[in-house]
Amino acid sequence: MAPAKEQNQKAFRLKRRNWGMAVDEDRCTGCEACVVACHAENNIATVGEEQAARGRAMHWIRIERYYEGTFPDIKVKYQPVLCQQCDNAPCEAVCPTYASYHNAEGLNAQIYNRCIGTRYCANACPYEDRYFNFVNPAWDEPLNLQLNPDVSVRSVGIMEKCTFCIQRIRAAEINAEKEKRQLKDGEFNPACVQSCPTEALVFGDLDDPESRVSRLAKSNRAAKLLPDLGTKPKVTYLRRGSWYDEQNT
Amino acid sequence: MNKTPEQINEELLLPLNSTSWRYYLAVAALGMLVLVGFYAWGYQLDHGIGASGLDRPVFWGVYITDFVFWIGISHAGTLISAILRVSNAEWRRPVTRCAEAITVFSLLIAATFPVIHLGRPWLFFWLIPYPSERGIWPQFRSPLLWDFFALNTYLIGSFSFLLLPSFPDFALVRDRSEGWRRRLYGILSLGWRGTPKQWHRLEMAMRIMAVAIIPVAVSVHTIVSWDFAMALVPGWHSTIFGPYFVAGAIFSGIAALIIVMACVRKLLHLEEYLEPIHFDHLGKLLLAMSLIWFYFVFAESLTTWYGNQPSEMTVFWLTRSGSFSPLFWMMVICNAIIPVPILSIKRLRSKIGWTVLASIPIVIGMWLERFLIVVPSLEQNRLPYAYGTYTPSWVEIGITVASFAAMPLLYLLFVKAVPIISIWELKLGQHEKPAEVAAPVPAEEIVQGATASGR
Amino acid sequence: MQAIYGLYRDPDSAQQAMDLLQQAERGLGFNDNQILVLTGEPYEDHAFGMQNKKTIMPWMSAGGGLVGGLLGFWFISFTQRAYPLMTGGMQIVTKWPDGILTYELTMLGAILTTVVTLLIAARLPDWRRHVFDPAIGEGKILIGVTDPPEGSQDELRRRLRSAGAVEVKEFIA
Amino acid sequence: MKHGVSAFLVAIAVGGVASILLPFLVSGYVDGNRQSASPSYVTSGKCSASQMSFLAGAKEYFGIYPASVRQPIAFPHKIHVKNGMPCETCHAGVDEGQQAAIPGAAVCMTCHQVIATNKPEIKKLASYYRKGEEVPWRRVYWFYPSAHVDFWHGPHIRAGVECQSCHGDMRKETVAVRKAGLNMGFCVNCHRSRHVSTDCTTCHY
Repeated sequence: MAPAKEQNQKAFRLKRRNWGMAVDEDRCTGCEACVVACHAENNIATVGEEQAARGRAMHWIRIERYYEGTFPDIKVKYQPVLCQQCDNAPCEAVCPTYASYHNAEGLNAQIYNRCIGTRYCANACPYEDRYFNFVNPAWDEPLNLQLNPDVSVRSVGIMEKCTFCIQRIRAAEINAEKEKRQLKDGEFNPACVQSCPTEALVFGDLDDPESRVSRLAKSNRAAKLLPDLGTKPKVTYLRRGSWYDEQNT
Repeated sequence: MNKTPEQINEELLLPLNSTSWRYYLAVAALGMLVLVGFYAWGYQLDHGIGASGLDRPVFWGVYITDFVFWIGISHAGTLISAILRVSNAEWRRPVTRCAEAITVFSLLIAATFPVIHLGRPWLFFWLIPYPSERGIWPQFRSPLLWDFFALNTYLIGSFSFLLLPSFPDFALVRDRSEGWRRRLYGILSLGWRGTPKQWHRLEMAMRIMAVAIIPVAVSVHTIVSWDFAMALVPGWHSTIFGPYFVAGAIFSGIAALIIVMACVRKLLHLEEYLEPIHFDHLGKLLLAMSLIWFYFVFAESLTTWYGNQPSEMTVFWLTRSGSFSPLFWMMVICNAIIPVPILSIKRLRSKIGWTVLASIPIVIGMWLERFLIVVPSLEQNRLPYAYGTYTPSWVEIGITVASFAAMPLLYLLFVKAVPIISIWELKLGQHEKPAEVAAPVPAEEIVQGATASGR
Repeated sequence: MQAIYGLYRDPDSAQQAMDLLQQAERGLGFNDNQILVLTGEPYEDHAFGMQNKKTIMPWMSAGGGLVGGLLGFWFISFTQRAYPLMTGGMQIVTKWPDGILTYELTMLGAILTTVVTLLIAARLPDWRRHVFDPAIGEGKILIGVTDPPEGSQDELRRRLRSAGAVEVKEFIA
Repeated sequence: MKHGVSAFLVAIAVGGVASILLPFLVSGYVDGNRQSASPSYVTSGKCSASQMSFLAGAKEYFGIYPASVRQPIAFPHKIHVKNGMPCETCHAGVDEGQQAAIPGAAVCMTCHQVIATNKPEIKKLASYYRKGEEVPWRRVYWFYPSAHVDFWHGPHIRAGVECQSCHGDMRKETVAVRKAGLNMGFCVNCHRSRHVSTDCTTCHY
């Protein structure tokens, strides 16, 4: 029997957060460390050559490369694209089973066991950042031993996408609750943010005016991806000297 | 056509009573094709949706095309039959049941496609709002739920619409057969006797149902169109989609009805019941729908082109001059360029062969239209980095072919069990003999008659 | 159950038989409800096919639609509040989509009520043995009297025949 | 000939079902490398991706858990609890983190070097210990992988949830048996009554 711990029942409530991210495109070198880290952290299946060639590769974060100018005067622009965790997410309302919905932390959550695989959300997502398990994922020995036990393994027919590493958020929250304190800015980070060598990615609470991410979100370099769609994304892109500046002054 | 009730009974119940070896051959051949479809589906269940040609970003493909197409075909029946009933068009009498059966069967076929299409089809029942220990319900904000409700309402409605006027005919079959068939039809007819009260209530119910089913049919295809129009996808997010889909559905529905009627006429020897005048009338409707369809295509193209938004224009040019242009122009040829001249010329339209010739390309063209709505928009959605392509796999083709075989198969089984022309309604039309039934005398005959009489 | 009936080839003689029976019912001791009419198709333009024209079926259907719609709207808004989850920045009870579903359920309610009302009004299903003659399937019209009073049979036969019956028959269950 | 129609109907129905099952039968679930659409792919724990049998898949689909599990040693919980041992003594860490520990043989032997050494079950334990092996305890409580649940013991213990609300009264049990169905309704009802989050991502990720 665990002794009832009366004192703990006096509600200690964690402050509600509004998670967001800032992506500094001027810092991104396109090294794809975030992509690898994301795969490792979130048990994202590698589908193999054949399936990848058919367009079924899954990367919750991907580096989009755009080229500007004509040869030899070419500039490559890297744009890490991950789920934008939209406040007005087009993917959520179309899901018939609430597998995709918006939670109180502003996360655009994907509940795998509720997903029946209509793939409507993936069509509705203008950022094309939802990935579907077209085949049952398999890990060749011994790769199955490196799966992260904190994250469930999705089977065939399930839609998946970036969660802002919800398992890390939950672990940090449980730790903070155990120590009866509020979460500190930068106390934990999603795998992509943690692994970024140039600190191009910044994660934190958008409601906290002191947090790095909320200050970056108010920067004059800040812009959103596809802002005209009114999806209210929570990922901010930072870039100097681009068409963003003209559109978002 | 002027026949005694005995003749009508005998000729219309003939298909129920005698079966040729050709019938079994046809059922076996179609059954084999359907089995191929079942095999393909089993293969897909085993391998996951990856057995289809779908990929990222084309998450919807042939299955959704088939779904929308078959829902469209379903508008052949109940809607047309209900409109003809409400408007009291006398020539409807031999057509109605033939048309209503198409609705029920194509809806059943259509309803399987969303399930086939699911990534985890064994959980399809989560679309049904039933109380569970989880305390969580389906999400009614999703157009797929609207689909579920609309489809069910339409299926229940058109099934009742088909069933209610069948009771007197079942009673007729009951009285003219022996043994197990007598018992079976006795049960099916619910003990119908034919008292004035029963007749009056039946006619009243059919009048109410006809009025109720028209808005349901319109709403069903509108809601199917909203599956697309609700998503922020270039080429989909359009207000015109509701009426556009309804018009397209009626269009393909009439074409399918003409083909089915021609087959039924030929195979069941109903030449004296389904006359050229019926095909002529339906041909006129088909012509009108073809023009309306073309108007919608033009309106949609014009507003997109004039608006000139980059993401919309990407999809626009993909279909008009890009990789999908052969399909697009084939669709225009099938849906407008071939049928409009044929159906405009009275002499061609009043020949059954020609109306069928105009209808077959329409069915193909409308399938292409649904495909061109679903796929190109997904191939080149907003972010250029995520562009993709799509080619259907053998599994998708097999299941599609099976669905096209399932329709005639179900129809063949149906004509064995139910008189394909509503016998009592036909007799009713006989003893009233309104003027509309008679085919108008062609103008040249009048002229010839006038010259012959020397005037 | 017992009945005496005549089969008529055309509606006019059937109507004549009907009139003859109605003249005789006071004298022979039976009433309107015992007069039986069976036809193979509706004869709504003839008086003998006009029995029981009164029905509340349209009102039932409208009422069924109303009930369906109200129940539907209640059910949908209830499920949305039962496990409230936000999607797409919409409110929990979303009026526009609920309108669509309310509409569908209104129509479903109307359709189902119509079918049920028809079955109840037409007394279906009823597989018990009743007065019946398959000849009505050949366009004959059956006019007769069920459970005729003792001693009236001969008079009834005479009257049915005098209206031009093809055949006068007796039905004994 | 009249029975031909019904014969065809039956044949189509049987053939349809058979041809759906055919690929499964042909492919065979014995072959471990095949990709399959059966509802699951993991037999125990989150981290193995081995193929499971059709029957196991069906059990998972219907949420059927084995109620009791045959353990290598008939461990009597009731005696230990009666002797005043709190759960945390052996299931260490349950109030801290995610999982409750299963004690190693060495932990048992700290007492059983001297207590009840002549009992047959203790002799079994001692023999495991002498060989340097752990007792191969088998798991009683788990979630099927298709539930995609990540459960933490710690927050529940800290919130004062009694162990027995989910695991039954161990004062009466020998080896542990699965007492609660632990389906979503069980969890959500408790969460609702205690006014804690019923957000899906509280448990599912």
